[in-house]
Amino acid sequence: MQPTPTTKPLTPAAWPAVARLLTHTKGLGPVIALVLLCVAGALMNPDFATFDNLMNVLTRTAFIGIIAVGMTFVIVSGGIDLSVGSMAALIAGVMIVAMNALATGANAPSALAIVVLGIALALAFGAAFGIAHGFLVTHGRIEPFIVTLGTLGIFRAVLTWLSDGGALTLDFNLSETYGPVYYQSVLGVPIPVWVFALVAVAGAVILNRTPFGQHVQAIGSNEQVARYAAIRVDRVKMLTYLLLGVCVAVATILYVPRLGSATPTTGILWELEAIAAVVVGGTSLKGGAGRIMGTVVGAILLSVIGNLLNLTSIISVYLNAAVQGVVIITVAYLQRGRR
Amino acid sequence: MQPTPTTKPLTPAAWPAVARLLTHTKGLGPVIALVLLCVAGALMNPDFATFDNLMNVLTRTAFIGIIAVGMTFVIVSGGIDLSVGSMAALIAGVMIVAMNALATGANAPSALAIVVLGIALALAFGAAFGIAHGFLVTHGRIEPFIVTLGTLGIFRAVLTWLSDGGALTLDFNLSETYGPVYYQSVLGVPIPVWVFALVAVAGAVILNRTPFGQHVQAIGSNEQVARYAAIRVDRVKMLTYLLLGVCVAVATILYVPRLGSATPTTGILWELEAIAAVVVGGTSLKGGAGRIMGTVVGAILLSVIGNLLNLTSIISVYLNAAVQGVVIITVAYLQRGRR
Amino acid sequence: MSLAVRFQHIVKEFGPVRVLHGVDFALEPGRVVGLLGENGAGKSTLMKILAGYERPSGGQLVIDGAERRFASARDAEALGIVLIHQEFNLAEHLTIAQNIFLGHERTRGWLLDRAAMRQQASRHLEQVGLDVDPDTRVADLIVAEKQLVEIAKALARNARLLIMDEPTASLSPGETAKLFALMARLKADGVTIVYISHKLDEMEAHTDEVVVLRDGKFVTRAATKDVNRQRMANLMVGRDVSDMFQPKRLVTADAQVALRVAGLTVPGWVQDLDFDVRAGEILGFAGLVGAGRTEAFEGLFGLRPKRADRIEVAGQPVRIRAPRDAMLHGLAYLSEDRKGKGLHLDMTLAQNLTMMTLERDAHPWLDVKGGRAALDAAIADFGIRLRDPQCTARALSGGNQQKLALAKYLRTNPRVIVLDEPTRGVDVGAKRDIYALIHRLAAEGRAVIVISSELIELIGLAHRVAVLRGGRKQAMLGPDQLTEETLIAHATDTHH
Amino acid sequence: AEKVTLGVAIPTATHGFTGGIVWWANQAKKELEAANPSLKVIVKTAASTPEQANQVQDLLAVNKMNALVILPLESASLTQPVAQVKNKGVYVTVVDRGLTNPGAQNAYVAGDNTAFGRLPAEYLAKRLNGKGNLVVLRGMPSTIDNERVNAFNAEIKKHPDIKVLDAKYGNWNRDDAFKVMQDYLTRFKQIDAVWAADDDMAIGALKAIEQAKRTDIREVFGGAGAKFAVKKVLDGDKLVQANVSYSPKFIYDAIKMTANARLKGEALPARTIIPSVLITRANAKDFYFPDSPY
Ligand SMILES: Nc1ncnc2c1ncn2[C@@H]1O[C@H](COP(=O)(O)OP(=O)(O)OP(=O)(O)O)[C@@H](O)[C@H]1O
Ligand SMILES: Nc1ncnc2c1ncn2[C@@H]1O[C@H](COP(=O)(O)OP(=O)(O)OP(=O)(O)O)[C@@H](O)[C@H]1O
Ligand SMILES: [Mg+2]
Ligand SMILES: [Mg+2]
Repeated sequence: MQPTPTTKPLTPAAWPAVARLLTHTKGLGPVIALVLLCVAGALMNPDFATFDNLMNVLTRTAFIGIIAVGMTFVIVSGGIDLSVGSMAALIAGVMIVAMNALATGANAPSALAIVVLGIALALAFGAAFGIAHGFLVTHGRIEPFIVTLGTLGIFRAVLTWLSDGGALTLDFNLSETYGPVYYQSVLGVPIPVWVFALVAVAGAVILNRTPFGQHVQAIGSNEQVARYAAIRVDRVKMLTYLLLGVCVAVATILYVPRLGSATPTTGILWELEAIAAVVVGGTSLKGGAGRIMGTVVGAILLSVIGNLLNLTSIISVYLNAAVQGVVIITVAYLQRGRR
Repeated sequence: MQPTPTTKPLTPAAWPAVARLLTHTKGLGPVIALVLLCVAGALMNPDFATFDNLMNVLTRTAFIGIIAVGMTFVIVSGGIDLSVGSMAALIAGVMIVAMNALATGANAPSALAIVVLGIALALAFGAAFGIAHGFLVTHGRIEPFIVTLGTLGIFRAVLTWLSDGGALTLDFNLSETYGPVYYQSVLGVPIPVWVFALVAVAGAVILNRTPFGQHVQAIGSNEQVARYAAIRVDRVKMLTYLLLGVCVAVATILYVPRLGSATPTTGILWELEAIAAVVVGGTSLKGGAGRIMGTVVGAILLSVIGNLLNLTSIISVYLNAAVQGVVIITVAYLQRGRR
Repeated sequence: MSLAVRFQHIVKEFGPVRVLHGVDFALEPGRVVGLLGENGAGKSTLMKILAGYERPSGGQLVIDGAERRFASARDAEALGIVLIHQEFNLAEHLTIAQNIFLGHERTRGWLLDRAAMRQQASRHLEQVGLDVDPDTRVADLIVAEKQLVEIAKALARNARLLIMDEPTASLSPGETAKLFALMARLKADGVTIVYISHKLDEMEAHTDEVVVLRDGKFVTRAATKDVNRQRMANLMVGRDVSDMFQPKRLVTADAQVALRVAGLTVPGWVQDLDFDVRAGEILGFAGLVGAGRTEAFEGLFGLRPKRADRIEVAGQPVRIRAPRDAMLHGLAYLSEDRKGKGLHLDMTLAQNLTMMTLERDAHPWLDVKGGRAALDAAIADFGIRLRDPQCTARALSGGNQQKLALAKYLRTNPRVIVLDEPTRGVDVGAKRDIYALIHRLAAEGRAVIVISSELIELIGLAHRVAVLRGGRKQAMLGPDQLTEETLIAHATDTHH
Repeated sequence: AEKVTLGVAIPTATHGFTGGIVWWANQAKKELEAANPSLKVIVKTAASTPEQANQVQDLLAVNKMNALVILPLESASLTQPVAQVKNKGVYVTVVDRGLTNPGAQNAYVAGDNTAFGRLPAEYLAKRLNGKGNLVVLRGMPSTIDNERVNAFNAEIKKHPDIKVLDAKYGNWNRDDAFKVMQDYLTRFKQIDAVWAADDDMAIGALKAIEQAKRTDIREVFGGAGAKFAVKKVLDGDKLVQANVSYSPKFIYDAIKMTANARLKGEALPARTIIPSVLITRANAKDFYFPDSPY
């Protein structure tokens, strides 16, 4: 009854190994750039290569990195999200307002309970914003660029309004309880780095090892073919935005204990950084294929550039942005062979 | 690949006429939105509907509008340019520095000659930057998003460095000579509006009535097909970036006499405004087809929103950006039938 | 004014893969030469070299006695060599007129002479028998119309040597007849024509001689009058191909009705279509291009808006709102447009093959090994010919893509399978394999629906054939009524 | 003496005022390093709060600074990161925007944001004889902007006949100020004075007024004492007759004070407020620095 044939496979023994090797070298552009940069860094300033500095860099990469992992899904499926920075800011604002409100009640819950509630709230908001994007893109049939350009303004405006144009600051006691989420280390490695690693591995597994991930790639590659192959295109797209929303929430959960506040400038231009990390990592903006590990390397690469510029003072401070621009273009040039 | 249309009239005689009518109404989304907005504006504040206010709005639209016309070509051809804002700022800076330098020499040329030289210099720089982008995109085979993200940083950094982080200000005498380019009216209509109209008409003619325009559309629609049709794809792409560079220069030439200065914040986020104007005007970011007149309407629409928000105080100032976001999404929704 | 062409030891390699192994033969001027070969034999590649779209890796192209190296198609066109591509080569956003003149725009001064282009485009459209406004966007055309636009585009180039790469694969008999009339006129004007097709009856009727390629090598040439269809098929495949169709198995009267559709309406396309198909039965759908067969099934599967009074699968009423509902009910629909709708050309073969069954086979992670094994099995079972199993679907020749698409849809183990033009662009050997497969599917107790424009195919395969015209069912013909004449009569409404 | 590595963390130059900050910081670095071989000054500019937090971290981890002068982009957000480095023994001088937890800083040097808002209000009230229509251009949504505007409003409230017609954001930006002012001019037929809350915005407002050829406006009050604005006051401009000092030079003072104190191993006073002063034609020349970019 099973129509799928089960004849013996033609096993030309050699090809999988060679092919696998090729697949792996393709992605090496950004890795090579990163290694070169690190070597240069270590030569310019021996302190660059210390474990502490490494951890500092990884910790600060965590925010953008986590968002970029979610962004990879959206971009691979053929979408884009410009709103992540303001979304993060608004989630941070909402979290702080809610947690402060809980803490001031007459019989307020314990600080720990409040922090847990705040985290849950952040995740819920991230998911809700993601679903809203997905809904407008799929059912509203509006270009993702426009939808998220619109919500970029909306999220930030609502935050500005919430904060009356100033800063929202987390209650001091809560800060004490919540702080360790950012500042604590486990086995010598800061918690944000663990979370980042976890999100990256989960992202890679989801993209490459689950049906959902394949469907995301299929939709980005050719939406029509995916539709005919009985893939629930709208649902999958919705899920990519949801996933990104959750990633933004996770990044925000790590961000709030670091700075303990949200202002109308929080998260400005994070979208460009996240998208740059994805694209520098070798994912095409046209969608269809992408590599989470590339994105991770891309995000780290961008951080390392900033770190190196901080560690050295060879160049006029005014020109920092120029150096970053040159490096981004160069890395992209190095891996242009692909496609 | 374009999805096959879902419905199609069956009567052979009737459908071409209907189709043509539809093609014409399709573009009306933004126009209708603009008309509605203007009616609402006039009701809310009678000053809105005055000739002077209209001219103010059109004049300030001119910068973004002119850039957006150039951007339409790049987007239709399947590219993008994120650097236009910093490019404008840098061109303004270079112009001011050069003109001031010329004016201080021992036997300095007449102010008029200096202004003319400055304008020529701006055009030369715009063209050069455009060519650089085109070269990196075509010969470097780097994604336009990345190329222009890189140059965005580079241009702005160089300007900041030129101006020591402060403002570059045009010599007072030159300002006097140059000022009229922005402030003068011809037949009651300010010069920038004339220039904007000219650029828009020229853009529309080039896009729709010349072989070059056809080639731009063909490349955006299907690059392979264009190559097969022996179109010099690289050359055409290069020209779209060149054209955009020149448009940025023209916008800058109108901008400098307005305030007579360039600062590191000049032109920030113009890229998003210009792209939004293009997309709100009905051009898809995927390339292939676009309408210059749509872009013009889109640019005006975005300005009118800002103008209306300034003329009224119904909404908390904090929420201005939210109103803009909602309008952008709504307009996109109104014309989503196309795609 | 005709061109004489000689291929001298033409070699072509794509990366490490050699697809042409030194092809030698000559095209004599003023004749219609049929180019035959299995899928992947290298016909399209050789012709792309001749028309300047690809550069040979070795060997010479001698045209009118002089060796030529074309830098681009423009150079070849300058000599009057024009290729009608097998794959559509049209910019979807542009209009018909814009596409016809793409790269050759007529201008008046700096500006386009749109009136002249529109007018000339109309004339060429008329020549190919396409009655559509030249300002229509190509995206709004159906497959057959696009094919006609491709031909009109070639006509606008004033060819002296015209290469047609499977132009009739998506045309209906009427349009095909017009095309052959056009070919005859061109030949009379002295144009040399190279004609590629897998429809051997066309080869027999409309070529002066045939050239056979096999595995990237020249095999033989012969005057058409000296070879019949059978012989052509054998030359192509290199072995004896006979009995294309197996005897039909009887469908017992008590076999379950696998799918019953009542009152299916697809707005703008199909009205009130009723039919049913039993387990083990092969039901054909005939009709002219535009009859609405494709649309009927796209509607049924939830790919476009539709209404239906009743849909039953194995006796149970079901609702189908999306393709996934159909899949879960054991229905599968393989589109006629395999590049635009059937396969992800930029994904690997294994990814394509397993795309529809990922969720079923995941546990919970993807079964990558299983996917590779499935690919190996499908390669063997469906006779997919390829050089590198790691390649993307784009690198397969058309016929092999079709086999891969079939394998992909069959992995869902459907109860009812709908095949829309399953042998379009497929060589005889592969066609025979596909027919055998269809028989096997029916023998396994599945219901098979075949939509086809090749009447022979329907007559050879189907137990019953439904004929559609203008979106309505015109007739349901039983085994004893299946002749080409009756089918055509019902399809064109000349049956009385 | 002990080697001093002094980190300076300031905002990127994005408008006139921050441009001045960067210039004055580099000025201080040049002068101090020339005078003291055992002193190293490292200037870092940041465009965003997290970036500045990163820089503070890097200055400690890698550059091994033992003193920090910081102009925080945001008070609340940088409190934690600065507290972290202070806990590791770095001497911290905070400039302009105080941290939310004063325990995180050793010394505080600042301009007076309240006076920045109050002085123009007092001046304008007097200039209009307690009666008239005002429009306000605010900066960007931020705590500083709120402080200034609140101080301004509090003072204006004392004059019931002065009406603030509207207050919209000009984002400390000439272009935005130009547009907002244009629209104010369209909307309000009688405007007596403009408080532009920053000299950059004042330029935009002035150009818009000039273009509209309006004569009802008697004063455009900017703020922060940019050199061109002080020049106008000096030259007796018709519309710009006063300003309020809020010089970016305080970063220069803070760096010098901190460096000299650390070289001697001394501490700074906990709070140094550099008062904001009303600048009029009489005292303008004391606030005019033609070499500074601001
Ligand atoms: N761009 C390419 N890259 C790699 N391989 C290619 C490419 N184009 C064609 N091939 C391979 O070259 C061989 C010949 O292909 P070609 O398209 O010429 O076959 P064909 O004879 O036209 O077949 P069909 O009858 O299916 O059209 C095939 O094996 C195909 O996979
Ligand atoms: N009145 C008409 N004017 C122009 N074109 C028409 C008209 N009627 C039908 N057609 C064309 O014929 C096309 C139908 O072909 P389609 O392939 O979609 O149907 P089909 O019945 O499945 O035929 P096939 O499968 O044989 O191609 C229509 O899309 C349409 O463009
Ligand atoms: Mg072929
Ligand atoms: Mg069909």
